[in-house]
Amino acid sequence: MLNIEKIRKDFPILQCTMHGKPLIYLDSSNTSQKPNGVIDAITHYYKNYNANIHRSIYELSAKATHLYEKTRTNIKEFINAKSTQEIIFTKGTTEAINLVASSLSFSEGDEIIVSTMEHHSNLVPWQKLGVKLRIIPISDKGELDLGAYQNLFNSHTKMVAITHASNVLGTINPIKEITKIAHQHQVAVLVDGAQAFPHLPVDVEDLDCDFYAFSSHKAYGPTGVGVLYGKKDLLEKMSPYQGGGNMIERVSLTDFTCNQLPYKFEAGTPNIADVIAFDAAINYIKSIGFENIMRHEQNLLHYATEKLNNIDGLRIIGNASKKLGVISFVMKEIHPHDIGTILDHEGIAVRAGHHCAMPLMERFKVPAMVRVSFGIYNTEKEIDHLSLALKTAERIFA
Amino acid sequence: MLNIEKIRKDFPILQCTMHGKPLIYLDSSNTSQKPNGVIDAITHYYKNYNANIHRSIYELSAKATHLYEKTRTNIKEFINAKSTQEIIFTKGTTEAINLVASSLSFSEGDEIIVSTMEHHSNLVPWQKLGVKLRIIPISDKGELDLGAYQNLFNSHTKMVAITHASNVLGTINPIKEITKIAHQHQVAVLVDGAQAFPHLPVDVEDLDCDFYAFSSHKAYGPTGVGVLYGKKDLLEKMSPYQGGGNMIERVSLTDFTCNQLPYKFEAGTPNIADVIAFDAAINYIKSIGFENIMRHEQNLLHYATEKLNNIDGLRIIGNASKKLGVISFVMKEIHPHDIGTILDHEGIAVRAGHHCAMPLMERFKVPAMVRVSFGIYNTEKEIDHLSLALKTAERIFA
Amino acid sequence: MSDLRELYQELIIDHGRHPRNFGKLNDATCHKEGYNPLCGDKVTLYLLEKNGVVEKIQFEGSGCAISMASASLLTECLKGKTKPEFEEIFNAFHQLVTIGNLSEDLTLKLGKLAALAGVFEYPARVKCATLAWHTMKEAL
Amino acid sequence: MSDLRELYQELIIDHGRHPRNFGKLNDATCHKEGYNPLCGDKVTLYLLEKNGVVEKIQFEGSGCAISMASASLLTECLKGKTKPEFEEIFNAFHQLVTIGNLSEDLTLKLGKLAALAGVFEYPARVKCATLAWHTMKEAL
Ligand SMILES: Cc1ncc(COP(=O)(O)O)c(C=O)c1O
Ligand SMILES: Cc1ncc(COP(=O)(O)O)c(C=O)c1O
Repeated sequence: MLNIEKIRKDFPILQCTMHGKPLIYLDSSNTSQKPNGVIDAITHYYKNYNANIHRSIYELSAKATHLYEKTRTNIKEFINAKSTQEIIFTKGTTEAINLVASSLSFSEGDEIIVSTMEHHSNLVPWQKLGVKLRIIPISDKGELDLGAYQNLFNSHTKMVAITHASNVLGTINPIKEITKIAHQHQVAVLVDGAQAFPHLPVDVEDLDCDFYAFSSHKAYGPTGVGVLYGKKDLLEKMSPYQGGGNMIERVSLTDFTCNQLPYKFEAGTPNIADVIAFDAAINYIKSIGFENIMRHEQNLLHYATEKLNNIDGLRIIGNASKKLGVISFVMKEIHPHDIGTILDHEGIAVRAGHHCAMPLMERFKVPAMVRVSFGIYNTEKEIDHLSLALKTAERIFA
Repeated sequence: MLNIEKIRKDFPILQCTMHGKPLIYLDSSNTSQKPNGVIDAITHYYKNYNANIHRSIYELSAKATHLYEKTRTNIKEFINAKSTQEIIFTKGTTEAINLVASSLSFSEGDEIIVSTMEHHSNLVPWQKLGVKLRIIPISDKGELDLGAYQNLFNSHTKMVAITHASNVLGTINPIKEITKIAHQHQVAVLVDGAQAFPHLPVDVEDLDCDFYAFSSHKAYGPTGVGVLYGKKDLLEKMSPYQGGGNMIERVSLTDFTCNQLPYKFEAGTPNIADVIAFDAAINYIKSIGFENIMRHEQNLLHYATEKLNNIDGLRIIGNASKKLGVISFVMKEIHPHDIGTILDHEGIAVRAGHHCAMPLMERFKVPAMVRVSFGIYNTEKEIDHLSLALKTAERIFA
Repeated sequence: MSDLRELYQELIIDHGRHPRNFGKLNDATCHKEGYNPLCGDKVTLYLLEKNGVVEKIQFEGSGCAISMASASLLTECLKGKTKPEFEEIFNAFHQLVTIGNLSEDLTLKLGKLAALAGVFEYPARVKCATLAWHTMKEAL
Repeated sequence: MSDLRELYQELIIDHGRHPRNFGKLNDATCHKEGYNPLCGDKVTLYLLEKNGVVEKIQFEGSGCAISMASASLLTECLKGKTKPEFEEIFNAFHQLVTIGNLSEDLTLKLGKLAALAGVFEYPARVKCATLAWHTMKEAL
């Protein structure tokens, strides 16, 4: 069993207040809070061995380089990649997806399959290419229509780009099945793992996806770091992404050759401190264990779903059978932003808006939603407060 | 006058040792060390108001958003831009240059003028476009040949991309003259300010450059942050860079429209903590003042130049009349890497290698160089140690 | 809850739910759309101007109580006003929600609009409260 | 300076400055180029193999004392050796510079190569010391 009180002590921000009330942070899908170990890793880096990496030969730089690469090794093992050459550091999920969109070669007439529940970060990079998007529809419960999916393939299909879990509906998609079908059509699959990565074990070999993208800041790590996992043979074939230091082998005034993987895709001085601190976040997750994390977050999900369903005029959107600890809802007569502000006033942080998923808002015919989302530090008591505050909102708008 | 002992106390890493000797950090052109104020700003963010920005309406998020935008305002004023819409946050100088290369539209047959002293980050992004590079030659002293520069323009010239200061030679280039000439030909100028920004006042209106790129980590700020300044009318015309959250105005399943500047170029969750902490770095520089910084660093430059010139067989490469506090050199019979290791052993951190400027190595017909570079925290005593250590190297290889 | 009532005064909830002057104005001399991409609030203002005076003003749109109430109160307040008069009110209103502590004089001038004073405590909502106002500024 | 001498032993400085078996081998049965983009060290190995035995071996290249000495010592050591023998020495040498504390047995086997033991303290230089070795591994 998880000792939540002990875990909460690892997160200094949970001692803070908002509008004078103890902070109740229910917005982990937006960005997670950070444990002391992660914050300390950043401080420790800057105070003890800050140096540019891969470039200098002195001790500080060797140490920084070693620890930067150690994060890569840790992630490789954590997601069960075959080689550290398959782990590329980016700024975040968004950049990871853009990297694939710009470095694989697409041409007009190509088609890419996405779903109605994609985050803008897994739509716009493809739209920018001028290719045609084919859309997997979803049910009213918020589940993918796999039958329709199978019929979207044709000779122009170049890629499937699909989220592992929806940041709005919480739905966990059956990635293994999806990749299996795509591979039958010789089509590569990119998985947007921004939401799933922090909350369930990811095994890229088992999923058999070709690319997997995620962000550190949603997984208890610092902002400014993300990862693109890619199968080596695909990465080898891709053209370089950004040009600059570190990604080259040789440069003349007229031309250049590329460094080997993964450096080919890491131009310029990277976000050294935060990559190193991300290692501490991964270790924190490991130390708690996904079994515990999932049990706890599923408990919170069920507890909160029941509580919220008891509120008159509240409608939960997204009722898939497999969900992360994410609940989006609307209330009759109260706009999501007004709910957000009333909760804010009570010290409760939730997200209200389109959640970077406008097409999904349209699908459910709402302008916006309120979303609560859980991390390992949340408690049932916090959900009780949420429920009370929502009743206050009802009263004010009655 | 600068109180260097007091300044040194602001940089905790300067208390460290390397191979058992007190650290002498002479590699600030590679990355600078960080004052406590910057490190504390990161910690303070994560412990008190970590939240995603521009997306949520609760107090933490409003505060994070406010401080993120405050850095933008501070930078706008610091470099004298006209509007915060002209300040775009990137991962670093490298990404800033790549952004321009990929979002301005170039076509085959276009020509871009660069110089022999460019960092790979200001060569490879242009080479990747398949355009033709025209090269400004440099003299043996390491100064641009402005006469030759004027003759490089023709009807195909689309851009001048030039470093404000060389990371190897230290040369400070006459940007005002360069932009004036380019503008007479209706050609835009991108300035790579990675080296200059931390060491001299930059006024983009006075320089009249069209783009100016720099990195936080070389300017006493955290890793993972850079800035692209661009003139608004040019930025407006450019196509978006990466697609994703925050950079959009509206998204449907088939199409999107762009958010206004600067957000159009900032897709995804940015490096919030480090952008906020960069503000502390700018304020640190302001509190010391460029007049003091320049006087101190020029003193160190002259002192070190004299000391090094007294060492037999040592040849300084780069003797421009206007230089930053940067000295590159080679020694007869000792390879730069061996010098680097011997200095490392003495606790002295310098860079040895091609400095991401292979074409410049070729120009001076050396495979590599040793570079020492100064920051506000360096002292003449440290240079004395350097000079002694180089004499040790000579003895070992005698 | 007490100070929540300061933000969500009856007046605001009433105007949010039953916005006045709502609907398209067919004889408008000018209309302008405002949009906040961050939260999806939309407002379209319709004006009938004659000799520099706003003779009629209506709006359409959707959004939170604050943005709807603010648009509704704006239409009530601006009918019969001139551009310079609008600008004076705009400035006072902007100060009310972004800087707070308005002089008694100005508060009086704002009339019912002063009900939106509580927004000042919620900086992220300032955009909601001012959407219609910025749209109006562009329209004139 | 005392322990600097452990890294830069006379032997290394001598081999660095006057590398043995330096120059192109015209009757080579195979040659292979190694390059370290980080520091620019280059090595080209030329081999004449007969019946699985390295009969002749020479190299060309440029780089620091450590990479040149290591290449020079490699050529001295591998003449007359077979592929399995090379691999044994490769492993011992790799262990020497990356993990340190080699058994006396292995150290003996390395002979002169043990002079490079000091590299272990300078992890960033391991690539210099092993460049020729990795190149050799690919060549065989
Ligand atoms: C002149 C110059 N340009 C560009 C860069 C690249 O900067 P960054 O690695 O921070 O992207 C550097 C530093 O490495 C530099 O010295
Ligand atoms: C499903 C999904 N994909 C992509 C992203 C983008 O991640 P980031 O903003 O870290 O690039 C997010 C989070 O905002 C997300 O929830």
